[in-house]
Amino acid sequence: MNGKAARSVGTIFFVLAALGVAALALFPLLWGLTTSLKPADQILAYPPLWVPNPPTLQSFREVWQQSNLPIYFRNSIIVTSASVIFALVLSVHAAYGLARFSFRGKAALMVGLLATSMIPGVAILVPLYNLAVHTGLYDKRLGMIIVYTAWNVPTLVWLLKGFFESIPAELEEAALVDGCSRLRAFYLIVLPMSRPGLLAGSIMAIMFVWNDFLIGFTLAISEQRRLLPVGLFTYISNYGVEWGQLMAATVIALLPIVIAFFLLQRFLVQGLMSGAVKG
Amino acid sequence: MSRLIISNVHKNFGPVEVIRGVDITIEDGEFAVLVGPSGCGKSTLLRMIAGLESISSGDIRIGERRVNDLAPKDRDIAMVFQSYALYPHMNVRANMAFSLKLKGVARREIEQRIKRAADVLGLEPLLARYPRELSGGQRQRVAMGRAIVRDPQVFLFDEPLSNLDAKLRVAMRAEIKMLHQRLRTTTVYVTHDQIEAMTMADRIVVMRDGVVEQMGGPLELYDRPANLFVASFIGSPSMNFVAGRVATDGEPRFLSDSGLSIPLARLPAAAPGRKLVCGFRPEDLRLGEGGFGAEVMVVEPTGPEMHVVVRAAGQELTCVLRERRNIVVGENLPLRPVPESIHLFDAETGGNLL
Amino acid sequence: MSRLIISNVHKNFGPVEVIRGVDITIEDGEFAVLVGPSGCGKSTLLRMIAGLESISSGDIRIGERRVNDLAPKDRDIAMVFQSYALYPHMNVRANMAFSLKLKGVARREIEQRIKRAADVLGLEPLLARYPRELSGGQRQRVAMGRAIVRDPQVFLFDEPLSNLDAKLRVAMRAEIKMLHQRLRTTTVYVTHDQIEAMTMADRIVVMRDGVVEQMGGPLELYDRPANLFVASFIGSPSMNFVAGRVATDGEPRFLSDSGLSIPLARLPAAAPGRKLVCGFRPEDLRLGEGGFGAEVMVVEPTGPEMHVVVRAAGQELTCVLRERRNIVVGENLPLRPVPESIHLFDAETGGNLL
Amino acid sequence: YAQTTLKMWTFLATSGTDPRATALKHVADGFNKSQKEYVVEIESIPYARIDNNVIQATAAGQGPDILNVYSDQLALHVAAKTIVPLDDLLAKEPATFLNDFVTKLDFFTFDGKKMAVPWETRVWMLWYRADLLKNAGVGVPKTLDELTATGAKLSTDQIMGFGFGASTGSLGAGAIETFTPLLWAAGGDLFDASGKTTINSPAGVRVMTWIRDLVAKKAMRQSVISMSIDDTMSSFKAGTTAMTFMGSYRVAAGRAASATGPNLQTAPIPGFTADKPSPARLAGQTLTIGANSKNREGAWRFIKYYTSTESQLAFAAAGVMPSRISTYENAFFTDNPAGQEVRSWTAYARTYGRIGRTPSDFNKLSEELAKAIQSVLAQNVDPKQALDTAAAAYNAGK
Amino acid sequence: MTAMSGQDSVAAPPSRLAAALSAHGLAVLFIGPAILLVVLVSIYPVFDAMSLSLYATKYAEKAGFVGLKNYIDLAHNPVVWHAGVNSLVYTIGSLLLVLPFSLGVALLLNRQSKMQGVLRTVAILPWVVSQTVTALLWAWLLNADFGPVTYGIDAIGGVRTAILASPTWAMVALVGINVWSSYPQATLLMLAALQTIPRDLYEAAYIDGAGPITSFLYVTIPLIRSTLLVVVIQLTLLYFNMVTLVYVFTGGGPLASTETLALLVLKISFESWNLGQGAALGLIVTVINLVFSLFYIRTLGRPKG
Ligand SMILES: Nc1ncnc2c1ncn2[C@@H]1O[C@H](COP(=O)(O)OP(=O)(O)OP(=O)(O)O)[C@@H](O)[C@H]1O
Ligand SMILES: Nc1ncnc2c1ncn2[C@@H]1O[C@H](COP(=O)(O)OP(=O)(O)OP(=O)(O)O)[C@@H](O)[C@H]1O
Ligand SMILES: [Mg+2]
Ligand SMILES: [Mg+2]
Repeated sequence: MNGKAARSVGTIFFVLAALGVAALALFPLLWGLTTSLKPADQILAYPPLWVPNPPTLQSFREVWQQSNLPIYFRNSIIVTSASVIFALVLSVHAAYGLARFSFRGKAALMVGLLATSMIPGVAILVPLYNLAVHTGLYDKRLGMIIVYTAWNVPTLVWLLKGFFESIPAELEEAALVDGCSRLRAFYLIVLPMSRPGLLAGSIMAIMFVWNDFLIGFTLAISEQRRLLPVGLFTYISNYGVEWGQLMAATVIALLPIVIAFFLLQRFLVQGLMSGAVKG
Repeated sequence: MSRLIISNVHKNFGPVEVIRGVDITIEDGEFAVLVGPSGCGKSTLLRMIAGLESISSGDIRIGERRVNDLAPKDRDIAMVFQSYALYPHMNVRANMAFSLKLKGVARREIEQRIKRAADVLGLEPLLARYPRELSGGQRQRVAMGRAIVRDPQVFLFDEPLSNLDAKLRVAMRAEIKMLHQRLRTTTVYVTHDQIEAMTMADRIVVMRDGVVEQMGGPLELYDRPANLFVASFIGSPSMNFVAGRVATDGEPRFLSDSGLSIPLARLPAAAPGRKLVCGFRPEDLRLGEGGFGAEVMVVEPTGPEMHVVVRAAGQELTCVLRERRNIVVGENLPLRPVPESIHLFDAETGGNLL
Repeated sequence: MSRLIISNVHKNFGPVEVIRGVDITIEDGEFAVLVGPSGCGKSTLLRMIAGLESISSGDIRIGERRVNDLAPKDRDIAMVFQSYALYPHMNVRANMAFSLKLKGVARREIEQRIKRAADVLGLEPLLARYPRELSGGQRQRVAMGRAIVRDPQVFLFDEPLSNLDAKLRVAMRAEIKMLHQRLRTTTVYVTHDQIEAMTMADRIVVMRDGVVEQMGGPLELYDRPANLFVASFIGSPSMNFVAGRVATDGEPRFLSDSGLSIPLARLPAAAPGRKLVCGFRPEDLRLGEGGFGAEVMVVEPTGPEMHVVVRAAGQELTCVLRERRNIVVGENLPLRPVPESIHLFDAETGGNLL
Repeated sequence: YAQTTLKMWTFLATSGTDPRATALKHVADGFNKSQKEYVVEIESIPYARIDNNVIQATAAGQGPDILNVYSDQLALHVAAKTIVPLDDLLAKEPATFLNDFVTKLDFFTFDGKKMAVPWETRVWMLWYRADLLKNAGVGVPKTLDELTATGAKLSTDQIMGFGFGASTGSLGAGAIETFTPLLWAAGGDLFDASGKTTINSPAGVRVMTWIRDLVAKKAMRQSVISMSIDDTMSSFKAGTTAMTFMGSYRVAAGRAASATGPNLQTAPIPGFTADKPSPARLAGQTLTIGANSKNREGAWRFIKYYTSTESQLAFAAAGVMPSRISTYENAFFTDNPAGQEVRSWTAYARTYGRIGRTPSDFNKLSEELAKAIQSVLAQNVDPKQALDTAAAAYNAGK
Repeated sequence: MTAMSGQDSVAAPPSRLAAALSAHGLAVLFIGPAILLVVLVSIYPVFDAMSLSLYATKYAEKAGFVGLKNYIDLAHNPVVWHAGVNSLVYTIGSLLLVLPFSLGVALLLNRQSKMQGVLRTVAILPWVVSQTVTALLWAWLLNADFGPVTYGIDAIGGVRTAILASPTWAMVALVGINVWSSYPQATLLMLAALQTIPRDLYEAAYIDGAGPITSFLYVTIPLIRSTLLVVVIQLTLLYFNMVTLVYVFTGGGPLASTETLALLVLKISFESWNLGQGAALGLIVTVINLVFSLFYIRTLGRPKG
């Protein structure tokens, strides 16, 4: 097979694989989406209706206008952004410290850090709850922010450390010679070059907080402090699941993340490090 | 005042000692060229001066300050890295502007300095490009530009022109010299290019295996190498060496072990009986009678000259001829080293005896 | 058979055309050297031959095969990258063994070949090191080693010796030549080193801005440059150029606009009245009467020779003197270009008229 | 002047489209307007999580004043000490209040102490699709055998004649809620006096055998073992389940937002004989006072307001079965068809109503029972053996 | 290139104390706050859980020290062992599917293409859906009675499937939806790691005769190794500790075939209200996690380059 043929076979394979992945990823979500657009009596129709007839925004109106979803939404945005920013700030520095300095006990520290995230969340809900109550952080956004921050730090540190290590030290050295302090060299050179890692790490942290149920549920009780995933339970009621509203709420919860990701993913560029050093 | 004093500096990488006691003083405003075989520790020394590599023992002073523990940024040094180390996320302009921005130099001033440097380096059309979109030589010029936009206390250049074509290199050499004449900044310059070393240096430092073998003016090194190593290292093609002894009959003549007889201009003091090495440069091996016959092995015309490898009494010698003569392989040439240019070295210590 | 035929090849990077119609045929077993100013497209051309860069238009053939669409691995090419591109996660030995392993060469055979290459390159003590623990020159040697352990159809070398010291470079040059003599592998070799180009090449290809300016044997290029550009690019220091016209009185003489009168050996056919450029190499500008007087501006001794920049009739000229004469700046020297070595170029087209 | 805040925790939302939310809001607002001493604040906590939250919060001294507890979970709260007896407060109430409940207050008595007051009644009934039954030309089954036969007749490729949730999801509620009335009908009970379970009694085996035969006779599919009670609800709404046992409280939701709509009809759960239906399993949401409450008086006032006729009517309009007998005298229950239906449920409840004791580890029994049903349906385990296993697992450590 | 490593400053003579201090000072300044927060927030509850595991508990309160009784009871409980096996099947099965799949998708998304932005966003979508919704949605889709997928299979193939009613298939489905919902996480991290590989290394590999597969094995894999390590550890922890998805999707059934250890922790703690035993089981899961992680660090974590 010659190269051109190979390349076009490659392209066909790529397109097919891409379509396959897209179909797999989308299929259940499309079902959710059509559900959210269906009039109430078509939602559970059998045989299943794949296209709402006619589509209606009724469910969206119900969850956005008649429920507390906007409050949950706001809380989730606040808690997610604050805790992700804090976690990033902390772990970026810690990861850099661990990547560039060597000291005794570093390996143990790394494992220890990781070990804190090994205990199943359900096993420490009660201690966490008590801790929050005793510190007066119960039912406060700050309490949730702190815990989410702390829970995100270990994996972020591990992840970012790897990315920092892959950046040639010479680039940092060049910055030092150019008049940067260690700190500035880190901020101006290392961080911008770790963009893919930072981005992946942030998205990971965002997803974790945005979708987590356990902490949001354990550390807050009032509706004014409730986060989206907990709020979604409103639609899984004692009277059965409110599919239309649940799906509408889910779609609403999806949107900011999807938009943010779509805008940010262009920073995942290839060959970021190309041309930097010889050798 | 930015005299650079390196005293008894050592450097270990784990168990390997790569700098083994270096003592150099480079005067304020001096242009010192550092040469030595690949892997001898030149870059490491530069990096220690810049503060990028810790000093295992010894002291480095810039001006009156001991800088061992000073952060690189406080040393006010500009450096061209052997590996360029360009910031891949910045375009050429930003790469060059970076240090100036950090210093808080005014915008207009930055623009001007970049323009001037880009001009000199032929980088104007490339200012908006990113390093990955440049050719090797262009990258090297950016690395150069990043240093020369600055006005530091010390310039460190680590093979800054190695990837440029000869013409550009000649031009750059002139530019660097002019820059140095203008700023009179203490400079340490690593190069493998003999002509660069000879023409640019106020003083050349020859290193081998982490120690300094000789320091001195270019011609001093060329004409009076302190030892076999320097003699063989400076000058290209290398000096020819023949092992043997001086004639015992009192006549100023060198008799090689292989049987060559080479007339000398004079006899060294403690020579008779000792095992010696006689050295003469390829361009000092002239066509002409009175010497020895040699069979031509290889002829390499370089344009202005010809490098001819010959074999005389089983020994390979190189001579550089400027004459465009038709020399064919296998031919027998009468050759004679210029007696005044012959060096004699102690075979054991390598020391120059003349 | 591995003749390399490049026909009418173009390459665009976005809107920029960097290779603009290159036609070269390199015969089976030929050693071709590619030279040209920094950024002229040498690396790009090599990368297209290797299959690393797509070909915007045109054809490349290796042997009888059109390889445009062939994957690099199927072209059986060994290449030394200008940027080395060493595998950071493999030590020196593994870096060199990689291609052989992929080919399924027997373990013992691999060991042997690595040993041989390491020997040649002086890398034996470093075989267990990782690239980041090597000096610049050592890395370059590893890059070289990775290529020469193989036995490919075509060798591509992109400035493989640029970071080595002069002595090692001479040795490596000889090794590469020997390798080539042994294997007779078609080779394309990029270098900025004039002596490398002159001494290694069967044929030199001079490129500028993505086009080939001249192809030919080393001395052919040196002695009969096709145009002003080649004349100025080949040879270092560069050829001297003086603008003017030939004398109208029929005497073979060149009269520069600035007022110099330069005797010629003969008159070109279509010369009279035309604007011309007269060129002579620095080593062809000899001390001696019958020419013109010139004031010495700069004297640069390089060891074997002296580069002297003089000014004659307001024009800067360089001459290379082999004599160790004491020349001082400001002195007036009588200079005379060797008439037989003078080139005349059309001032407009740049073409060589002689 | 300072008002005292009363915290109430309930599973009901205070916003959204659920009519009960509107009713709750109406009640709370009404209370806050009716007097000046107290302001009630409502936290609604998702249904599946409220009990855990209360237990945890109470242990940390954070519990609410007023607490909505589902009657099946009362024992749990008593054991976890999240609620305190109401006897002192009830003692001050007249008999007309104390005897006015469809489900007698005795049912909310633990260790002789009255722990809660119901504000709602629910009863389990047979749900059926009137249209399907009509098409098949069959009537509403009066015995369990009839139910099996009807189910088999209604079963098609798409439709399951009878179904119930037999998975362990939703705390295994589907299984235990279906099993209990039948067990009673067969003369058995869930527990003996010592608190050990007796589901493996002959009565239990009879019920389990009946369940097994549902599948054997093609009235039900084996796949029910993967369905929770909510799945059964969805399935009924989708029209793929023709009959099930389901609580009265879900009827409104079952009719709304569903393809089935008004074809959802209810009837008493058949018994083994035609003369009487199975006992009606009663349960309901109750109100009680949290262990950490510092405002028992205020809390009690709100509970009374919440169970007043006016409040009950507000809930009744939202499809809730009121807990107080006197409420049913209102015209709504005689003139309005919706009210009449609710009243008909009360009749079944009052005649055949029975409340099962639900000990604090009731969840565990539900789960073991669900597993037993699964093993019978999926692995052909003998009903007796399956129930023995479940009983042994539950009784271990008692 | 290993300039500035603190190693040198550790061995530094006193004269260089200042430099050593400042290097270490910076290290402490960088690493300290993160460690402090983690210790404050994560370590305390872990110790609390440890102490809890040594007590009998009555609902949310301790009811007396019992030593290792909770652990012993767990060890004698066949349900726990069964759940342990389920956990292993679930975790390892998911890992075996997710790793190659997510890496494949990452490679797909690393290709230059105009649609890349959209494709990446689509590929990441499953991750954005909360576990609760994921489980509900899939349970609906696969429901044997009214699920659209079931209907589709019935309509096309004429067979009525009841995936979740079969112990084996329920586990398969659980692993499947777990893969569906968690592969984007791995993909994203791998994608980011792929971007840091300089292109010229691939070029060198091509020249050395490597095809797509060999260059993947010898260049890509070693160079994204540290990210792979993080991904594998992260996923293992995620799967071993996964509660919500399992709880909502199958509730552990049918016949306890999908009841994992973490789910059991939840059930013991909050359904049976035996917090002490729940904490003990939680710590056992932690130890298993630790063992797995150390194993990974051993095998993957020592990069040679
Ligand atoms: N990705 C790119 N985008 C735009 N221009 C590029 C890109 N890569 C290379 N170029 C340009 O193409 C031209 C040829 O580059 P090439 O690397 O072939 O030069 P070269 O002859 O090898 O130079 P040198 O001797 O400096 O290595 C240069 O001017 C360079 O700036
Ligand atoms: N991290 C390291 N670990 C061990 N040895 C090292 C390390 N870095 C450098 N070296 C060794 O130190 C010696 C000096 O290296 P250096 O880079 O200073 O050489 P150099 O003189 O600049 O050579 P070149 O001309 O090849 O650039 C070399 O032999 C090199 O192998
Ligand atoms: Mg170096
Ligand atoms: Mg190049």
